[in-house]
Amino acid sequence: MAFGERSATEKTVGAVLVIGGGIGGMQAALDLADSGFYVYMTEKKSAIGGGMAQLDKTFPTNDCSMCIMAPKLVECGRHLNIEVITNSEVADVQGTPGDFTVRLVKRGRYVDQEKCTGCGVCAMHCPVGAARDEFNSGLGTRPSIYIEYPQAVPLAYIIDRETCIGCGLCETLCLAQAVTYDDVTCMRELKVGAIIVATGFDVYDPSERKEYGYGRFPNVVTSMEFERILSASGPYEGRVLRPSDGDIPRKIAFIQCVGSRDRALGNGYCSSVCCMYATKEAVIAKEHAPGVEATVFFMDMRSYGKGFEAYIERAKEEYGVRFRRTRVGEVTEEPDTGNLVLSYETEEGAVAKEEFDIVVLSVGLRPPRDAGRLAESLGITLDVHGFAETRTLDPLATTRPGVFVCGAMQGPKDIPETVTQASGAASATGSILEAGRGELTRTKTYPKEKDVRGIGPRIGVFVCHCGINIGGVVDVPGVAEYAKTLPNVVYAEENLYTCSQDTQRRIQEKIEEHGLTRVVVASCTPRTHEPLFQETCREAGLNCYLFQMTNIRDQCSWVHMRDPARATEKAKDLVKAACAKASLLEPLERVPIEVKQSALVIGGGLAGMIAALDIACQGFHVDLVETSPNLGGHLKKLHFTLSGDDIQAYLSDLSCRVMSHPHIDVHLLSEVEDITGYVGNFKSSITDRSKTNGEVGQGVKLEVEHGVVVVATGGREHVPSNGSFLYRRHPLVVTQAEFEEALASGTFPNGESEDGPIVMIQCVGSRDDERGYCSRVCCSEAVKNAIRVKRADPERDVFILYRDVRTYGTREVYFEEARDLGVVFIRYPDSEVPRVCSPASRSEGSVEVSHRTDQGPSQGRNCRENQGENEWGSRSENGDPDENYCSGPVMVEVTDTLLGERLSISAGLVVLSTGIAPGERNKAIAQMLKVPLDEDGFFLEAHMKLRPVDFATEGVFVAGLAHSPKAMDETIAQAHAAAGRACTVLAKGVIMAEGIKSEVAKARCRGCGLCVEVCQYNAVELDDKDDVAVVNRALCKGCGLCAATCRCGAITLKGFTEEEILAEVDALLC
Amino acid sequence: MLKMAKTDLDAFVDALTEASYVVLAPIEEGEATKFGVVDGERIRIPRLSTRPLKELFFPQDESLLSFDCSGTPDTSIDMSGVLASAGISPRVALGVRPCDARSLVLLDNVFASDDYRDPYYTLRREKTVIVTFACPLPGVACFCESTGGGPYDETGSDVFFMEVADSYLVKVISEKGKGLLQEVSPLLEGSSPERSCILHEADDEDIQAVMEAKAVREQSVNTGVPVEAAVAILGQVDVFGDSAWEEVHKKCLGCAVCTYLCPTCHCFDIGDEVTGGSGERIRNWDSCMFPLFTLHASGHNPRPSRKERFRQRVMHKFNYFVENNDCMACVGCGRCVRNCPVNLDIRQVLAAFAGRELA
Amino acid sequence: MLDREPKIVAFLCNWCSYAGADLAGTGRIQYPPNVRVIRVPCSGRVDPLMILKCLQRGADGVLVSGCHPGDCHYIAGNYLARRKFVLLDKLLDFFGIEKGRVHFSWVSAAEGEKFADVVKQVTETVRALGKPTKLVR
Amino acid sequence: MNKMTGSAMGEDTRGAIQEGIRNSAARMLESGEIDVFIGYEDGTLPLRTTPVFITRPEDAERLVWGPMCENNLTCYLPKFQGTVGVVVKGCDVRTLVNLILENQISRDKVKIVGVPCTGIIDRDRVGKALGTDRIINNAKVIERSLMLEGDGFEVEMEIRDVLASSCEVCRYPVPVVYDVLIGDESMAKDGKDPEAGYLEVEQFAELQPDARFSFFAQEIEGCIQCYACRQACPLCYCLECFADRQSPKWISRWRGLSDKMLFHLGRVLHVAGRCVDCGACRRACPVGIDLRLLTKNMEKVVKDSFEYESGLDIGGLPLLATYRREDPDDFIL
Repeated sequence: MAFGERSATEKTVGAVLVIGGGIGGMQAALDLADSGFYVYMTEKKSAIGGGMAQLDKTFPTNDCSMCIMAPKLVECGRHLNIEVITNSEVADVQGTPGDFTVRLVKRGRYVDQEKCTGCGVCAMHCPVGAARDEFNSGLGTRPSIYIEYPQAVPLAYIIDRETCIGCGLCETLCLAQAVTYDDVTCMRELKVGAIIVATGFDVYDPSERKEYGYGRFPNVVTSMEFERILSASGPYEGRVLRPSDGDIPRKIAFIQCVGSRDRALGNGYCSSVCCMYATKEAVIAKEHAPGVEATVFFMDMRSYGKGFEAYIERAKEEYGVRFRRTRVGEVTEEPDTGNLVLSYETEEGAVAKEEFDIVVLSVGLRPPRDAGRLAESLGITLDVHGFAETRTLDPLATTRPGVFVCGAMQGPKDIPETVTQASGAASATGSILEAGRGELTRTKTYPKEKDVRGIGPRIGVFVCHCGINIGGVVDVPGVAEYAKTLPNVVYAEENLYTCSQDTQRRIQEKIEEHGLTRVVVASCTPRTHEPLFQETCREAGLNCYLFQMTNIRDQCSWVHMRDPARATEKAKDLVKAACAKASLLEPLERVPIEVKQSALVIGGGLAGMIAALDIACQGFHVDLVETSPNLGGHLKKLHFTLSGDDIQAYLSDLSCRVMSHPHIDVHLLSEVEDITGYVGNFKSSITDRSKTNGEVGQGVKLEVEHGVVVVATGGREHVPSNGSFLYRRHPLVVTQAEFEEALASGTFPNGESEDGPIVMIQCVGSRDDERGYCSRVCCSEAVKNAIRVKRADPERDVFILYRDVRTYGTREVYFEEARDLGVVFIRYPDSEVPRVCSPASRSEGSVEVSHRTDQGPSQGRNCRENQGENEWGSRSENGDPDENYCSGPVMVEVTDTLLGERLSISAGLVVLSTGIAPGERNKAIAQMLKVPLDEDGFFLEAHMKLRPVDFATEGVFVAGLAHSPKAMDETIAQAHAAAGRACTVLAKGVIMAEGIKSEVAKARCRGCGLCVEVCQYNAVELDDKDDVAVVNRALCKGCGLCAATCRCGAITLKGFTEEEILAEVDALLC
Repeated sequence: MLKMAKTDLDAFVDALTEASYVVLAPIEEGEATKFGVVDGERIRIPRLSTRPLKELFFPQDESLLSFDCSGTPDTSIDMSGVLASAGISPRVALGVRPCDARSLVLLDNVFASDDYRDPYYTLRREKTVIVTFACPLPGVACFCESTGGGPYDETGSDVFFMEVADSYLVKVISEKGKGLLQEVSPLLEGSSPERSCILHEADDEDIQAVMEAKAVREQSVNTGVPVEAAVAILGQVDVFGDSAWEEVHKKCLGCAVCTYLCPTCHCFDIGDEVTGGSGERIRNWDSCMFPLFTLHASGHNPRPSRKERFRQRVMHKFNYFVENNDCMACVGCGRCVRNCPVNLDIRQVLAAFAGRELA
Repeated sequence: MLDREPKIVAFLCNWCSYAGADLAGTGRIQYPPNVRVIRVPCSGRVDPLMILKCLQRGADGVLVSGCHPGDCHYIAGNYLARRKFVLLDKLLDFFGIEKGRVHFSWVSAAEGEKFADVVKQVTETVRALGKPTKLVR
Repeated sequence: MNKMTGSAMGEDTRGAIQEGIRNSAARMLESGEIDVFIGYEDGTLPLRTTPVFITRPEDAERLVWGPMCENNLTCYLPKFQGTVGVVVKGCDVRTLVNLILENQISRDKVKIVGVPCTGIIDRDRVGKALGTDRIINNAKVIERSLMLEGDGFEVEMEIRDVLASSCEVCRYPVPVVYDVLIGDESMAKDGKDPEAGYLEVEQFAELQPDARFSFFAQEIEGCIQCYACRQACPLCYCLECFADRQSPKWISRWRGLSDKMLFHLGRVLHVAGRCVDCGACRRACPVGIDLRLLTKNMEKVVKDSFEYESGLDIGGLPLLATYRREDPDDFIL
């Protein structure tokens, strides 16, 4: 069922069940809860966090995994409209979309979640010490009463009755009397309107791959185990040690594709993430133990994502990570040393042996082991691999209406993809539950704000170890001690993780205990964590602007790793400055801003249409602006998906749904000329040439008001510059898109099938000097069309010249199919791009492959006519057509890395897999919206991992190729996501604006009007009565330009006053 | 009365230095002159230094004490260094003009009176010997005579130098002055050929000559300023609200030239300069011509406009001060007249009021 | 006690340069520990007087960094700030303050490398100038 | 705009201008166009005139004109209550233009009586020319020269030799805006070409940085912070100068060199792009600090960097109220 197509008469419950508390589940839950739905989140473990909580760092930014997810953990943990139900699983689901009845099985925790303070005394004294610690992948042990991990949410212990000896010690020790042995498994019934499955993945068990010796050799570990080894909170506290003897390894080997791309012993699909995480682990290992040497043994390097290619390059160049393209045959152990010997075949074909201290098996992702049971109880179908079955064109919908899926349960994927799908699923859900919005949600009331006037600054300082991220370099205890000596500081302490939920509670306790009127946190960057701590202050009745944060990690410990002494000195200075500023902070009030509940979607391609439709289905008006005469964008050029769906049919259905939707105004042939305003209150002027005001082509100027913007401007297909690959110089050279066109229109293959081999050249305009990134889709597209050809004409040779086959995820099976169908894959070296030429200019000494009859001119013509229009069309574009335009046969010369020979193929048709380039208008639009572009010219999201469709600028979102190259299903998911995020804003009638505003001291203002001139938001005007400046708090963005411009010192920026800034200066220098 | 050749002035200064006195005399600073420490350089005494003598006793800024919040209460405040830092070794102010010398006596009313003795001021005062030089032909802005002084007025001086031809007649005025000369005279005795005795008794002719010069100069000073009359009028209650203030203040720019260069203006402000936990308490000049001088924390300012501020200055000098100390706070040095950017002439202001009928 | 190291006060705009500095951190790009960051919403918030104040307080160097022209999160804060910076830069030079005490830079949220390079460059320049005396109270 | 030409370059053109000023003042006061007329009258010291506020037509007789009319009278205009007539020279009117741009007085409330300027006398220069401590009892201007008599001397000097330094390089002696222009533009000394004005600045810039710094150190050391420079400047109209702020404390109570420098640097920054080099600050300074050097340099910087000249365009925008994408960027890393 398509979204939003339920008759209003049906009952709609404004609640959603989210299954799984990993990053996907959390994102979905938060988006839903923030857009007016009540969320039940079930988690089978005793704490949420999922796989991401176990990770040390994340690629490609090397963000500390826990650091970036902690705020979300905490937010879920305390969100008013999210109920986290741990130790629970779904028994069965009855009902229809909008009105499901779910029965949960809730296993006993044996500890009262409400009473437990997480103090840990019980665990400390538990006589059982040797239970397997799952969180640390079994590398460590834990007592029978335990918590998953330090930042666990909820922070309540649990007794594992398997190992518990029932001595009762914990019960007697627990002062909170939280231990309840008699806890029992019980059923619980929930009423929800929809369900989101976000159960994530399990990792492949490599013991099946006997030849790698996992389980037999202690120093052979899985990548997940190695994550824990690297993790500051892991068994070795972040020190890289060998399990066998605790030695610091000198050589680490990573073996890729363990359990992936392996139909025989594992899974046929590619796990999508292993190449990147292995590289990341190698890099981090080198950071933690600089001496260590890391080697990655891989088949194809699948760094297809945004910023991935650059990451791999840095790993090679800066960190000296070695990459070996080979399949490791076996791993044997040197009995005396415990070292491991890998035998593999070199690219040159020789057999090599190499000894390592640790071998990391890059194990693949697989569906949760209990996925089958879950699918049964949910009544959804799983695909051949055991992931929830979805359609490329509807990637978030399971086979059961009203039940959606996101994250690895839908197929192997990384964190941003998961987060994107989660927001997308939330949006899809919102689309069908519109009627129930706000029915069941509760609104938060904060304790009355303390009046701190007259009390004076009483500062509490909290210094974070951030595991060893800070503590490993900076002398954190020293900093905390130093803080105690600073003026106005009445309390200071150190925390392992200041962002963890227990610390939040602790901070609130300390505010009470010491009557703190200011709170200073020295940890990571305020850009990610300030809101969390501000919230904590609010909940303690402290105005959130009495909080000051300083960054001793990103801007200290991480960048001065080799100079602990000075890093510590710097940290002290920074804390001193923070306290100096804190002393002067004043309570500020947030101003409410009305939200115009309407959206502007820029771009009428796939992403734009999906986003528009979603937002509209959620009950909000949309203006959809498309420059071309009709909707569809690139879709118009595509005809079938890998899995065979008919794209054109889909497109016409989609576009007519968009055109006909009552909430959507479609502006074709239109341009966004200008965008002003801010979240909730944007104003845009649009020239709509589809409408006319009399004169033809003139178009009309429209002013639209809207609360959010979705950027879906797409990208463009790279066109090989004049002559390269003889493109548009030779009739037999076409692009993949042109080829697909021909295949679809049946003009190819034509009657006489003796056309000689089809040669596809990959990475045309990707991963080169001009464009360093991978275009992500070309490999699959090539495979798709190759299969098409082979099915139609098994006799025809198809060669795909590639560098790495990047059919990631379940696309891999099509790669396999292509190979089975006899498509020949020839890998060419990065350094030697295949050469397309006419026989004449063929270079010497290359081996002829194709023995088919040379292509006569007739063929050429023939083929040209097939390509007819766009061929001639493009010719005329090229200007003087006959100049260096050649016909006749065409040769492709390529060096086959396998044979190590230079081949020359006489091709019947050369198909160029051209890459995806950023859209031309990106820069213009970026400037209009004041959002950044990345080095490659695509839009740069707020955070690569956890805010993949948001911009730092509130109320602006991105989806589709505008963000980066991606496949259709990914674009669709991202479009849903952008819509979902947009709706979190639109759903609120009013949002509270920051308290950081400019303020005028009338007594000093001379009314010179300079501030009025400089303010870019027209937030300042001269009051003609008193002839002084006045600031419009709703419009003021708090940039402080007016304050810095006012000579008379009449304007100041609250939160960044001159006094506060100079106090920082003094603190830093005196 | 003693006599000394003008050419011996520098030798005299050397002797003072030798007797370990710090010699303070007019020195040049850019285009201006002020009293500063001389060592070695030739003494050149201008008709009147740009900056007043008061700076030597009541500097533009001085630290009253220093403190450190991190210390214990008893150790946290430290005044010890401060007085020392006032650089108090015996000093001689040389080349002082009678108007400036007189100004000190007026200032004593404020800083060294019976009801209050300011340690910083008095210490400097005690340690300083005032060697005054009678005034050459007074300038067009001068009106010392009208304020009770004069080119030969000895008030406030310890030693008094008077020009005749190419010598000075040196008159001892006070015990302090006497002591000074006694202390240095041994150093002045002809111990060496190049420094034969340079101080000796003056003869009657010299004294006669001085008397004549004195007469001429006192003649030439502007005596026409009706100060006394003005003081009398300003003493009347209703003058405060007089419309004349409106007129006389109009062109005032509200700068502090007049008050800062005035040898008798003595308004100051005290505040702390703190960085981190420690700081100093500082006293520095302030001027009644500045709006901040009377701005209340409430935002209210009892002297909201330049009119009130200008009136305050005049009234303070010629009425309040008179009431408190039986003398006006003006020595007629003319610095304010000479340096006012808009030539707002106090003498005219006084004349404007003097013209009134006494009630 | 460590021997005296030059101290550089850096005013970073929240949206670009501060984010760039964070990125240098996530990239673990090492740079000299001499820089002390003061976070401001926009380079336009920086009043030249603040820079003078830093020099008076004995800062060995001052760095003001904002978004690249055109990228300002606040539309034109950096453009308008740039005018003031031109004036200050020229004034200090004319006044005889060593060139290289005060620096300005544009560093985007995506330029962790550049931020590190800027800090390195500024630190070296400032170190070469030695302990400041002019303007220092 | 009516122009009154002084009785065609006759015997005493200055006299004619003086007449012209008196007449228009009287006329404006009579007609009630203005409440007050601000001009100059004779001062109490030789070489001095002093500002005068005329409210009754008959008092217009007190008004004088001559090369001793040194004050920039527009300093009385910010937020002036009522309507006012004012005598302005070429430089004065440019500060007035700025005051109008900066909303300190509206154009319709001020009647501008412009006088093409031949430059004004620098009293310090006269003093120097005369030698130290000579007392001038009387000074008269006759045609292009200055007659001085004092204690036993009579000296005549060419006015052009004792002109204020700002006048020597004046580029706009003729008011760019006025309601009444008194005297013939041709009477004004011809404006200097731009570059001539910056010669001093450029030569100074040739010096080594340390030399430049110690020069300023020496000059500023003598500052007594009487703020006469600030008060005399028509553009320093802040109700509370940054130097006086208690919080933030830009300038400390310590009247040390560093703080004095900060004041002067801050002052220059605050008048940057506004200062028209009228020289009022320089004349007001009782200790003779060379304040013009900094402001003049700033004027040059503004002209070179932004092609901006202050006080010429009554319809324009203040320098710092706007920007151009192509503003200098080369100094930014």
